[in-house]
Amino acid sequence: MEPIVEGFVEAGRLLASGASAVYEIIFLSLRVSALAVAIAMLVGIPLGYVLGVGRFKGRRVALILVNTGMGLPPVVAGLLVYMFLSRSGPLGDLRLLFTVPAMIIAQVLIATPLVTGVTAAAIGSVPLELRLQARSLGASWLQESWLTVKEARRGVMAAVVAGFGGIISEVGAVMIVGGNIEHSTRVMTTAIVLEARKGNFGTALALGLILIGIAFAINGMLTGLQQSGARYER
Amino acid sequence: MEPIVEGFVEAGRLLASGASAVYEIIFLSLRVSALAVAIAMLVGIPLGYVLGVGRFKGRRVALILVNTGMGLPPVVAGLLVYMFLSRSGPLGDLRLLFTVPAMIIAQVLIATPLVTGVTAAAIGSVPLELRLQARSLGASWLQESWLTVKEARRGVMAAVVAGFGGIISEVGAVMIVGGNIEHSTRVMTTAIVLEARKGNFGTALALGLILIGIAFAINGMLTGLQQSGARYER
Amino acid sequence: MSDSRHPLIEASGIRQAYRRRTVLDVERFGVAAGETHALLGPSGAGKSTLLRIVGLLERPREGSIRIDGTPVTHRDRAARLQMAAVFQKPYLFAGTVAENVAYGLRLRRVPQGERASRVASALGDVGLSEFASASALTLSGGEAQRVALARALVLRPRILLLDEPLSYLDPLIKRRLVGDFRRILAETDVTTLYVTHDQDEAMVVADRVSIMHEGRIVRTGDTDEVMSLPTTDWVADFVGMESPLRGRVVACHDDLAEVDCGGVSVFGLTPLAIGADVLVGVRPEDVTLFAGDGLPPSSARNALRCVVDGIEPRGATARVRVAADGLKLASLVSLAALTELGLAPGMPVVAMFKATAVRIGPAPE
Amino acid sequence: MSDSRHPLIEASGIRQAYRRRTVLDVERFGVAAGETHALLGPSGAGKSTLLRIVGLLERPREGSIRIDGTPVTHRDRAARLQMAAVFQKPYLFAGTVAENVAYGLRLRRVPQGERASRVASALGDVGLSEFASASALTLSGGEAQRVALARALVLRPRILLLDEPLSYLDPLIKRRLVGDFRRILAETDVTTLYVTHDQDEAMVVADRVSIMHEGRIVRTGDTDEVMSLPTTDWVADFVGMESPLRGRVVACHDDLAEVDCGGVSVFGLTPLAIGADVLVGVRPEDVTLFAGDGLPPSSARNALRCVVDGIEPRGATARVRVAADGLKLASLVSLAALTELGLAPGMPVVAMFKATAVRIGPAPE
Repeated sequence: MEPIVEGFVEAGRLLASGASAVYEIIFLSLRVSALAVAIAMLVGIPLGYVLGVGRFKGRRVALILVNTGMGLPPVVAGLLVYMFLSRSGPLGDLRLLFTVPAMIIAQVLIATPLVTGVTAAAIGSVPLELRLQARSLGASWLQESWLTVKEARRGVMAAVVAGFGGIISEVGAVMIVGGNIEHSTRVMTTAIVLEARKGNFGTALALGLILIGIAFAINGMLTGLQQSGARYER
Repeated sequence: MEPIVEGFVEAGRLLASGASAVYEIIFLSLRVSALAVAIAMLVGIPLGYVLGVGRFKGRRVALILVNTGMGLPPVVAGLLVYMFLSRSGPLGDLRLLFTVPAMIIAQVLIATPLVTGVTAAAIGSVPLELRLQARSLGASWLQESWLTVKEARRGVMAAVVAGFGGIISEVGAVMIVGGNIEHSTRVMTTAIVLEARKGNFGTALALGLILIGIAFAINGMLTGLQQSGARYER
Repeated sequence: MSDSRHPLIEASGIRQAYRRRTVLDVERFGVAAGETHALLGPSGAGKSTLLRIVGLLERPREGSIRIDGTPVTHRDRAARLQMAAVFQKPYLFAGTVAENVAYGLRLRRVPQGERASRVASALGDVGLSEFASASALTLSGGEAQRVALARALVLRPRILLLDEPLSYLDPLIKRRLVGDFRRILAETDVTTLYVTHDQDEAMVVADRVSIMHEGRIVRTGDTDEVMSLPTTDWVADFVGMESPLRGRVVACHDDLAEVDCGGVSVFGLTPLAIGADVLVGVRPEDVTLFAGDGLPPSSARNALRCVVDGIEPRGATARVRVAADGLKLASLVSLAALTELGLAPGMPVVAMFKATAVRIGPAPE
Repeated sequence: MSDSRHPLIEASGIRQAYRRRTVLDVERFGVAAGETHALLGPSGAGKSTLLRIVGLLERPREGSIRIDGTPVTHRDRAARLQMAAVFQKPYLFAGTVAENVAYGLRLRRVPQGERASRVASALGDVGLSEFASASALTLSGGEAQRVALARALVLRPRILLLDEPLSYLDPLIKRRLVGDFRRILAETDVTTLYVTHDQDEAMVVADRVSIMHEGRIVRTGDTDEVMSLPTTDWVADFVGMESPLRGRVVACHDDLAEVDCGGVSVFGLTPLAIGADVLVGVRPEDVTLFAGDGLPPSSARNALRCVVDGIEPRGATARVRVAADGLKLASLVSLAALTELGLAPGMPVVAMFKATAVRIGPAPE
């Protein structure tokens, strides 16, 4: 047990001392994933609204695409982004490979289908009659949509939280496109893999504890948000 | 675009030729994840049944633990297993680190909470009245349980499929505890990361395509299984 | 079917289909200004679909809607702003009760001061003033449905759409609310379209009734006429009567007409002249049975010798079917009377009913 | 409350609480062999909880259940095997209709051959023979509920538990099924506990009724007595009557007793002797109103001069409340009669009812 205990002690020391190397990694992780989820929201929430609300031609195809995207293994998403950004790839001239923007692009690719899909489900669970009710009281198309999003707000928030949760703890994609370069593209998950394999349990655990903390916070939020489910029962 | 096209051509060639290196990796991935999900089922389905069925002391705590487990970032699960199995760890004498059993242990740790949680939800969605109905027709405790599981079978199957899906495309944990050793512990996800970074798009894509195929099959199954939802409405 | 009043809202040639299955096929339907018009029928008859189409909440596959004679569509927001709806479930929005009631007023940009006073008065009308600042999601079913009614009435709509507003409530609460609804609708004098599957509810609230069956309107008219003069076997069964009775006016003494119904004479009040082909109806509630075949002393103008055909217990009453030659009637008999008379199928009885209880109308071609 | 018959199943001192809120507090409750006993009350009264406890499907916090005088608990499978239940919704299991009906027989290890013939005959009883090999999940609501009934009856249970078996059905289907249930229950002669919130349903099917309110049984007795002799204002309101009428027998001529109710004489049939304190009840269905205050010619023994107190429309009928001195009655009047009489609050009327329609019972202390 000794090395494990030592690891925890070292982890506590690193976190308490504000060791800049550890915090640098944590802040980069948060920055990358927050930016990625923000972009995913801009695309995913309107798209999810449209998919959740109604029947239209092409809706089935769009839903299949979203589902496909939600099912895409992140490591494959990373591979695809890598191929496009690689020196000889179509976007190679942008020289984005092994940079923060590349990691953001990969995470946007992973998070957007998640945000879209969960938003669509949340919007779809608002009964048609509630929207008819608003319409019958004189709501315009825009006012009706706004009310629907407001009624589904917990589900939409859950979509965003789930999207963030999906990318903050992802390893493969950021490792491929970011390259795990120190002081540049090293995020929590890639750092944990590296430090663990180097035997640096202290650093790995320090980052792991923060990651667990974030995961639990996300979990707690999702549980809280889901407890509004029975709302339309009566 | 040229290198991407070349990559796809090479991937096709590798898959078509039955190149043993690629298929060795694919079969190892499937073997590890299938074994892990089988073990997760043995623990997760009975546990999920108990949690889904009823109120008892400690149920809240157990549910929180399961939720926590579902939220645990896989890379952290890998780190914990690594620490326990490392030469100086409490189980270091077993010499399991960087072996297939180590990967299975990590994947069991990741899949079990998933199988348990989804099973509990499926069992919980069988109405109490259906169980009372069976009981009122003379069912013993065991007969009632069996009927409940049969009625929730699609949800239980979804739990197993979701558990398999969660581990087959995971990177971090298997990379930490398996070590990505050629001909020994190299699985699809870790191979994709490595080959991509080496610029071997052909091999990476060949594995990626198989992984996508598996992910889509899982996705299709889950969608199909979820379409039995409205069953108790009337 | 003719109505001298100007139809405020009318629908023509309405057809609707979901997944290629026709669910609605209504040639003509209108609601006159000021009336409460009930759409009555079993579930799946297309009532709610017609309400949503007439209310411009859903686009029909075919057909047109006119308000005051002007064609409108679901895109005409100005037309929609003249209406308000209450559905089966209250569908309150997240927020307080007062915010819910204020929703439509805010959409209409009614100024804050007026808004507050109208919300307060609407909540007073439905007896929920003290709940104004409660969260809408904490109310009981009956309270929530009254808030939904206030939310619609506060807009002072020209047309009120009520889609089974009471069907999800407990019988005790329902009994109280149906009275409230009747009172409020009468006081506000709003034109109302009221969808229900419950005949008693329709008879309590409606001036006119349209009965729907399998997507079509099979009968329209004044409530009393529709509920006591069925035109087909299906309608008769649905409104709780026996087969339609056809006859011909053979004599008139002042207002009192003698109608020959296949050899049996029935007396009733009608302005129709001798020789007219008519439909005749007597509600089971108005038919009293007496044992034996001697005529008891009574002021009732009609006394028919009949034979008991069948008895269906209905609770506090039983529905007794009787036949005299080709004429079939039903009578609602209390359990005490059923026991006292010792009724059984095959027994001879006398069915009595007053001329004032007989409804006579022109026979449809 | 006294019942000479042996109670097949009885409960004593039953208390149940969920989340520390008491939902049931029943001192004594019994169902006699062969009877159909209805538990009647508004939703939330504790009816279903009592049924589940009596049916050994749920453990009460306190109290005991006896079958044939022997104490049993929810762990006694032998006791449970004597019962079968049908709930609000059919809750059919995945599989065919025949497999559903066979479920309990398989649990009882009834041999294949007998099983098949009993399933076939049970499906015949509910009129669904042709659905035997259909998937249970494709049936309509009414069909599914009949399968649920067959699934219970095929076990030939000693005790049948029916928990609001008709409440989720369409009115038209419900009207048909309540008759079917009555017939089937009468034919099989099984002891039945029937939970419902619908008085009419209870009156159609039940020999005896217990009315529940807020977790307690507030009235038990023969159906007719419970539904026409309310003991408290709440029960009276629930069964659709006015306040309980108390009186004293002041004269007897043969079977006909004269009861003084606060100065007003009511005549009815009772074996109770002069001087007895009694409850008196007349159902609104049995009271006829006449305009004015002259007495019309009639064979009815009771004719009381009253004043109209209030009118509540109920659909095809209206409920008219009248008062004579301290005595209050209600009368169910058809709409035609309401119009003809021109009834309005404050009008003098004569309320008539036969001595046979008057129910007299001993007053509770």
